[in-house]
Amino acid sequence: MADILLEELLIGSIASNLDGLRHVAVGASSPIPGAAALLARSRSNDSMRVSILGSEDNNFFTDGGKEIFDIAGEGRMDAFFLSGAQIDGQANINLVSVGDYRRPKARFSGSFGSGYLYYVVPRVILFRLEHTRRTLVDKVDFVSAPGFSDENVYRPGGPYKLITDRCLFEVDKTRRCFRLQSVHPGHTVNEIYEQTGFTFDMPDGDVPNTPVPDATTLATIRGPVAEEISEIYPAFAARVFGVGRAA
Amino acid sequence: MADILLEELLIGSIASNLDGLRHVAVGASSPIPGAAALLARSRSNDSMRVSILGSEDNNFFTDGGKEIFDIAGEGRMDAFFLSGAQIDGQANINLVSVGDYRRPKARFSGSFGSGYLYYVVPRVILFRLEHTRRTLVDKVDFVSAPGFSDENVYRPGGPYKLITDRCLFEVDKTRRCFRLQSVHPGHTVNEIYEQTGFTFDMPDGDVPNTPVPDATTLATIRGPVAEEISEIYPAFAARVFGVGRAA
Amino acid sequence: MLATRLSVDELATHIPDGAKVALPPDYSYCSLATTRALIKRRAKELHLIGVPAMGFQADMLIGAGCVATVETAAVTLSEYGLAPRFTAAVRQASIRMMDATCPAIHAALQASEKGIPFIPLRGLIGSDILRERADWKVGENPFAEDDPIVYLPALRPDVTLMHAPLADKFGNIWIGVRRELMLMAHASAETIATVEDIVEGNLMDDEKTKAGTIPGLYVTAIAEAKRGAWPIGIPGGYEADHSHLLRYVKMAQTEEGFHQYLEEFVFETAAVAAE
Amino acid sequence: MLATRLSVDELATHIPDGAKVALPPDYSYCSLATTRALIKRRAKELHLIGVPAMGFQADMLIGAGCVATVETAAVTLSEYGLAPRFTAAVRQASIRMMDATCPAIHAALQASEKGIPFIPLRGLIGSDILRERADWKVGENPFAEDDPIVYLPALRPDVTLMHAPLADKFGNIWIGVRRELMLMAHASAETIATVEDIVEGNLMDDEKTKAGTIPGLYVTAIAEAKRGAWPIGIPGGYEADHSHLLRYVKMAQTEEGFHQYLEEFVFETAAVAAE
Repeated sequence: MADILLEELLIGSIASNLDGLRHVAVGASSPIPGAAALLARSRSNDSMRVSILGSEDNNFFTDGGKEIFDIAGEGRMDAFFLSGAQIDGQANINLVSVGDYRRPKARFSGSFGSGYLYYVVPRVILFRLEHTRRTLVDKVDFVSAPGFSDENVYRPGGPYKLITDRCLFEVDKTRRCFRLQSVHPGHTVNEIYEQTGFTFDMPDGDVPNTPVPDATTLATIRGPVAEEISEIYPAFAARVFGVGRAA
Repeated sequence: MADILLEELLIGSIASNLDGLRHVAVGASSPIPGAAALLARSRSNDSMRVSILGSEDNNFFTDGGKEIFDIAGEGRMDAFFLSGAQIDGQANINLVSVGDYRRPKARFSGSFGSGYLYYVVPRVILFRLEHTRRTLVDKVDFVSAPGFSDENVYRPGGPYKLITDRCLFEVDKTRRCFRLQSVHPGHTVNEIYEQTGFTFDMPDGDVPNTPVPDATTLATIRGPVAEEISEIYPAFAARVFGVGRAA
Repeated sequence: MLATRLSVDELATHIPDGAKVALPPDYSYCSLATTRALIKRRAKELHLIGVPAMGFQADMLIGAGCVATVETAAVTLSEYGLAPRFTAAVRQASIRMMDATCPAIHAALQASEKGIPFIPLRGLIGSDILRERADWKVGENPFAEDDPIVYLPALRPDVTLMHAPLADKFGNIWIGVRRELMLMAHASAETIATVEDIVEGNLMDDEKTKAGTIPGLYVTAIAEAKRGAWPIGIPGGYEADHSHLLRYVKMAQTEEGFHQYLEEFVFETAAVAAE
Repeated sequence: MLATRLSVDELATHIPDGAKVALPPDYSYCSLATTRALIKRRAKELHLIGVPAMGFQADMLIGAGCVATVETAAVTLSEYGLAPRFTAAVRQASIRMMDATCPAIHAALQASEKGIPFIPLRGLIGSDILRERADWKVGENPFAEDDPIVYLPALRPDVTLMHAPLADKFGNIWIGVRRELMLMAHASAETIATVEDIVEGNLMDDEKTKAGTIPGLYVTAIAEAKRGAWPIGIPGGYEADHSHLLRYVKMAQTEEGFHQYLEEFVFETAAVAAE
């Protein structure tokens, strides 16, 4: 994949997890998930809606900040993206702090909508570009939202995939853990073991490479998707695709 | 009160129960309470708001049908008007039916907001132009909203006065009943006894006559108030005051 | 995403027999055009939800035998008096009544809008409204001592039916300050609408228009219907047809008169011309 | 009823020490002009409520020692990174944190708006957000078996502070599609606002404008403040002052640098000129 960028690989890979959905929502500070959603929409034959927080063109809400959560609570949102300062092997995510909550070593912004959306959106894709033992840990220091819940807890949603700069994990809901699904070109299974702080399952047989986008997909990403995403993330679009105004 | 109409007497009498309030709301089909609220506002030195259901000029809500109830629930509404097909001596009101609820002899529109507003609006003024044993009964056939509640029930609001075409009752919250406050000019205490289906308390000493509006008040009613109310109730304004377009 | 655009008769098929249908009151945006289509196809067993009250639309559907259940704070024809077919049906116990109070309907719809299973509401305790509603419960306020409060289950209509002044080709519907229609659309599984006009462009592009627009996300299908609220009016559009409504009320006092009204103004194609 | 019109400094007196203040996030309508007035009068012990998150405004108030409690789903400077004075204060445990998740804040404000004492919400169970919130409870859904759900008490701010593009002399405030500000105004005991312009006429007279307007009923006082959101922007108005914000973030990395920023841009009257 000499001439395919990591960003393009990720956009293509995420988009293939969105095809066929009716409504994909993307939170703040998420250029790659945003581009992936726009790519999926472009091949949906006008049957997918994409809402992107912070976008003027892709924001069709008219009932204030609560509407996106109401929509999710009602089952009108099929996929969403979450990240974590820490993510652990039970798919718990931490967006709050490292160390003691009351006197932390590090403090991050906060949990945003994760304490709700992770429970109700059927297909939550975890996205973390720093794949190290610092970020993918055995146990998070603060649970902004748990990966799994007790049987009696209302939980129509939850984790679906975890994608990093090194690989793609799928979620095993029965065993409540991650399973390595594919390794990005240029990376190895050994490296994944070394850099991951939690244990994870292996697939049967060989671990495949994450598929690279085909020529049509690549053209779509570099053309219309790059153009659309530049409305919201001009610096990203300029850096990765060389399009749009720089921020 | 040869030259003062019953409507004008009622408007003046109701308005004197609204002076000093911040927000008076008036429901549908209530021209006399509406005019009374407008009269009270006209002498409030711009410190009273009046909202009238069905008015364009006096409707400042922008959050749909629920807002008026939310406002009341939050304590932002000081007075409201309710009526009843039946009203009984415990100030219970019935807007639903006469006879068995499941197979009634008569059915009316329904309870509207009474099952809520009667509980939360501090000063609910009951208004019924037909003062007979048919309407003012010993016990209502259906309680759309009770006059009083048990001690542990949240009840910041409730009945304040009952005004009819014959007299004005005040509410005794301790004894949970009505007390005759004044009799409209031309009517007698005996007549009130004969025409009222519930027992009520009498004031100490003589029963006064309901005060008639003074000249200034009358001029306000017949001038600006008549003009304003004709926006919402053109037929009423034309019939009573001879102003505005007829419906 | 482009809206699904249908004829009024096709639109009415989105209200199948037995559906829970949310309807606005007469002074809001009512689709009488679709009401007639429902009567024409002899819809059955509808569960009407007045948000929070209903008028002519409900009276016609009840009189025509389309309705099994009426859940509302009131059915009223306002200055035209009591609703004659509604009143007759209640007296004959031919419909099931679920009497409510206005804010209970709004609150229960808000619960549905939020995807929460219930919502508490003040008031109601000690009323016969509550006594007759087996689906409502009294519970405790968990944040206080001895503070009973009513718990309302979320109210999720199968479909909201409205008639709006404007829509665009994306299915966005402008309702201005009539935000109870926004709540109804959010709370219902589907929303269908007849509209006076389907405009060029996107109602979301102008922030002033956008502020009063139901997003197409909630809208299953729309149909253009000029004067689709007739014989009642729509705010900011046209006035009610006063003489027609008087005629309705007069005819609807008896079952025979009502059916004669239906023959003349619903079943006859002449009805279209009358509009 | 005419609105009470004040200077920005007078407006800030409606946020007394110890007040619960609801604030919007940076991308909405924030009154940085009033923020500076609060810092100048050395406000103390404020309880900030982010609806649902906060940014520069909170970071400045926290750094200036005005804040005792922060109740929010996040404090973020978005592309400018973590909020430095917020982060330092949490690490030093000099503020009390009440971490939340966005929809819990919206829902708890809706409870206040409706005058209900609590509202249920899905999610949260099993999270440390819930574990740390002694004021939230887990209870049963009374309409189901073994279905635990979180009960949130109504959240009633003493005052909402915002900066809006337009108001009129009646205190009506236009906020367009930013309806979280409408919710905040409804839910709070008082609302105060700086505005870019106070227009002639009544915003309620045009139904399109009315649909995006907070009624003056909820508004205690307004103050005109041109560019009152500076150095952040307001949607549809002006952009954020990018170089100034970068400068803030750089200076605010240390307590000394932050206080130098305050001297230069808040306490100095030169600040006014800089706007």
